Amino acid sequence: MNQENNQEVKSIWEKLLSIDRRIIFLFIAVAVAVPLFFKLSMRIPVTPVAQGTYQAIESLPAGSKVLASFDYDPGSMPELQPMAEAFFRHAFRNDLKVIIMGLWPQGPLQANIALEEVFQDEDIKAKSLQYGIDYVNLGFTAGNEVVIDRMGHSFEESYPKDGQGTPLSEIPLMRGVRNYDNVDLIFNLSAGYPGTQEWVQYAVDVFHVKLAAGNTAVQAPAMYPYVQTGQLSGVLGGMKGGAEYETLLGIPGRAVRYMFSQAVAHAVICMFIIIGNLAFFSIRKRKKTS
Amino acid sequence: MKDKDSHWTRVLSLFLFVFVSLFLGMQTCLAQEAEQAEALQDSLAQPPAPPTNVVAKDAPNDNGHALLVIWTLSADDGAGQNNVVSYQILRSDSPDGEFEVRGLVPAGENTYKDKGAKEKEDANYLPPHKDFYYKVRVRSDGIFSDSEVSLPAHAYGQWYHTGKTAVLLAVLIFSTFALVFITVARKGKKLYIRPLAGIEAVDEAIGRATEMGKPILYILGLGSADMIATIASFTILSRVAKKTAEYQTPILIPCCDPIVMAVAQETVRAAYLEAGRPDDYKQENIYYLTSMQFAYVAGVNGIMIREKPATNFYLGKFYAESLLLAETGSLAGSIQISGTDEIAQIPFFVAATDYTLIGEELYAASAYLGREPVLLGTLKGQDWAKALVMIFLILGALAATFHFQFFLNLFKVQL
Amino acid sequence: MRREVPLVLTAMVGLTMIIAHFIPPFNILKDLFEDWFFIIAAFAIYLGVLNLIRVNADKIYRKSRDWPFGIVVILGFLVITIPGLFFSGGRSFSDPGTSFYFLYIHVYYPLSATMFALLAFFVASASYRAFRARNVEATMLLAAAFILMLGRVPIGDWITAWLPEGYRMGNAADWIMDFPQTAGQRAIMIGIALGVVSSALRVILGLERAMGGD
Amino acid sequence: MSGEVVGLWIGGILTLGIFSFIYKDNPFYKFSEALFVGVSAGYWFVVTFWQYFLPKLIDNLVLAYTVLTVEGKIDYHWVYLLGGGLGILMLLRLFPSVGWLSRWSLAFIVGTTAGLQFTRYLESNGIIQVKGTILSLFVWGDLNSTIGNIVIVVGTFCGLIYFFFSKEHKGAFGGAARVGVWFLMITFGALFGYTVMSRMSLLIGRMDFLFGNWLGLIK
Repeated sequence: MNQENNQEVKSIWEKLLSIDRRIIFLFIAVAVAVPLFFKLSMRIPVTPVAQGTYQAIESLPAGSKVLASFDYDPGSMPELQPMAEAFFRHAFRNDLKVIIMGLWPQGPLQANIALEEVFQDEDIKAKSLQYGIDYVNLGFTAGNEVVIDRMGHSFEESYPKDGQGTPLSEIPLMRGVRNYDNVDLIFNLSAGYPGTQEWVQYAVDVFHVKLAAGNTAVQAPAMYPYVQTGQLSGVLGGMKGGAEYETLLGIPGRAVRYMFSQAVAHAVICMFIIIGNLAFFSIRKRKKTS
Repeated sequence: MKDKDSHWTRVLSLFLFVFVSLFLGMQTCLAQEAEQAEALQDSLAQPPAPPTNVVAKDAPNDNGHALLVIWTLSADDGAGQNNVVSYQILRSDSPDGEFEVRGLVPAGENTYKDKGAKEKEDANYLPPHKDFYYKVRVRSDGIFSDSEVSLPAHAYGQWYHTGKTAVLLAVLIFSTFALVFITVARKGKKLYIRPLAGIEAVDEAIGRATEMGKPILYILGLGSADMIATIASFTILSRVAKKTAEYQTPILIPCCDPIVMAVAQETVRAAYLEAGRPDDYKQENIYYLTSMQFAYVAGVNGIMIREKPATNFYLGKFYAESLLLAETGSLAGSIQISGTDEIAQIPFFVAATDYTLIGEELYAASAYLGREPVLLGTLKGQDWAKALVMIFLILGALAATFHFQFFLNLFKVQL
Repeated sequence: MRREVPLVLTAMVGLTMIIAHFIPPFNILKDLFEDWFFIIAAFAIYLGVLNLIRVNADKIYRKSRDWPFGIVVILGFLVITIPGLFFSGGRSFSDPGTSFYFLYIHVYYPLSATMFALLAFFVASASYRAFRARNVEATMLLAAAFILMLGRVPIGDWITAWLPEGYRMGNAADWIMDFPQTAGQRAIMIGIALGVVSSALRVILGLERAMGGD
Repeated sequence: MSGEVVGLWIGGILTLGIFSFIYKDNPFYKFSEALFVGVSAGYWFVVTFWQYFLPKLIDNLVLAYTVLTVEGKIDYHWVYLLGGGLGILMLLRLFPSVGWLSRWSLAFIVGTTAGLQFTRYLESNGIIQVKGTILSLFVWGDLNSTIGNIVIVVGTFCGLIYFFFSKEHKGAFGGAARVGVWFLMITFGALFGYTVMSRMSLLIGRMDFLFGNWLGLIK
């Protein structure tokens, strides 16, 4: 198409389309960075699926045990870390006991990063939470869905020791926790495989345990069928999901702050698609008429 | 290739091997006789009223290391004095021996699954075929009362998980479909597969390249040679290469995996031979670029800008590079035909290329072009399974609309 | 030996896994196989690492193009491996405060996160230069994408503020996600499930050519 | 404290290194990328050592050995030697002459995964999804659910027709397939939107790091 017209004088649209892509890159950089400097709080609309995850945790009575599986790595930190922090704030506010684990080697580390952040809060400091009693980090075990499957028989089989090398039997929180029968909810933050889909297939469908999740935006749409069937209580999708969770919790945090940037970036992308298509169609029309 | 019957005998002997040797071997460890404990009960009237009818029995559908305890709630649970807080489950190996606490459930619940470990070394080991006695202790802030001791019960393994019948049926139906069609295809019967838009466009695209005197670029993706998508792509490549040989159009294949490159060279060489033009085959056009994702993209984009290929094929496993490749190709004005089973990348291909083979269509295209009995057979099997699913959907929706509950129960999978 | 052993091994292990799904006593074997699976998976990772080192050492030795970056790869490997294995408190190597943790937070994390962030720029450029409503299908795709992109951030609700509450772009995005999207995902999901199952069947029966079957 | 500062600077400089790629490919980017490759390999090496290799293999063998020396019994934990053996076969791939032996361990891995997937996919993504689609097409007094349910049933049905390869897309069948494509396209549109959302979020995270944590310009 283009080759035939190379000699012709370029129209405005053609010139516009052939601008250096670095100019487009600059647009995006500005669209994302500048709004960060404004503390604009936006009203975050809450989706029913995010409400589902929030309710699943909110409805647990104090003292309930939540198994939190952190299945992501730093690559997805901007999307999932705000959820992780909001989750810990939520759990500790409601006096839930949290058992942390990870199917991704980096996952339990991400949990530690989130904990460090959450422990700065005054009201959580006041609770003087203790490792081994209020929360425990079992660390990572390799084996993907096989780990989930085996934990259905016994946690100890997959995690004989916690992340620090203490045998599970010596951890007060783990006393009486043998398998999924003894936890009230699984909360899963996932960025791919293994992740929420595997938790649904191997834990929910086999051992009949309740599951709520937070996912990266890329894979959240694939979880909707599971929410509709009830295999999954709810799903938080991407940074927006984190912002929704923070809004529901009433503790606006980083995700809410980032939403302004996100909104501007989306608008810029939509604008690019519109301009690009206008150019495409007007060039095509001109060619047809000439 | 071996003769047709050999895989049947192989499968048969494997089944025999697994079933007979392992199955019988285990039979010595686990006796099969099953006996359900009977109910027992009178109750003592003490505040809070003790639970009654404590029954222990083997927990179903496991391998014999768990017991199920069921009781009738205390009369004061949710009624009467309404002071019940929780139930404690205690176990002993003799009716008047020492009872140890096994678990705790909140008020209102009347079952507990006492799961033990299956390794002898484990402190929590629960041996199968050993009798245990249970009692349930109802607690209300500090005071408690015990139920009577249950009749003995023992755990044993089951031979069949009764909740999985629907799944077993599905396994059997699907395997039958697939095996029947593979056999039919091997007998040489033609199996129909509908034409696919992206594949129909191949000839036209190659013709266009010949007219313009430009090469064709074929990208096999980032996948390794054993991925289904890559294998499917090799089959399509073989057909495309045969056409380019006939039209005498050069085909460029930069690869990002050395093994993929080797297979691609073999495939193309064979295709040129088949087309009767072995001398036109140029090995140097099929080469290894680099295995780093972005470096590979940069390399391929360079080729697109320099060579301005008439047609680009992107068939195989693609990740984030999909949009980078499709963008450059579209700017270079090439016709683009794409296909991948990596669902997250399909939107970008649909938006930026001319034809896209969506997920399964890629496999279908390879079966369509390759006519390999195994692939054709399993694809047919999948189609029939899909037809069955569609029939169930329609019947199910009608049943649900008119409230025929029995139909839903067919799909019951016990969790 | 070269062909038969792998085929028999695959079939045996695969069948045991399937049988264990229906016949609980087989779980004993299944659990053992799963443990071996972990061990082999560990060695598979070592294989990948060794290969990487070999390729880069080779590159340096032959002084091929960009060989100094081969040194960087090997240095990067050593920089995290040595502290991780010897100076980070053994099994609790990943706790906050260890040198492994420091490297994870300040080297591994920024690199990995930024790699993915690069894609934001490329999406922008592709959306401008290549994403076209070239046919009905692509138009529907872009329209749905628009509603989602705008409806998931407050902008969508602002520009449709003239519509009654409950019928704005945010609600449209919710509706798309809950119904047509769920339906489409499900069709794909059932299709993929059948695809995975049939490929598993081929593998177990030794019919998959890539696995050495016939 | 100063360690933190050093760390922030390392992180900041490496972030810029990767970002410099959008201007053009350059040695600074190549350095950061090569470092990334090395560090991830090292990361996996360390993690597998402490969390797969030690507990799954060495610990079990040590246990078997202890039982042997203390009680003089051959314990069943010795079977882990077989697992370890299969693992070592995997490494033989590095030596071309005996590389074919690695197919044995690969066969084991492939068999395990295939066996697990076979039943799981049929159950979770097949039967349970079909069950979830069995919805009432008419919900009394609830227009929203009625429409929603019809959309799900029709969409799933037509989507499956599109992926049905044994019949040509003509007539009513072709019409249904066409509707199926529309549903697929809406799904891909949603996926598109969410993917853009995801990529932007990552960029926001890095920008916040650069301007906030590192340079301290955002308070």
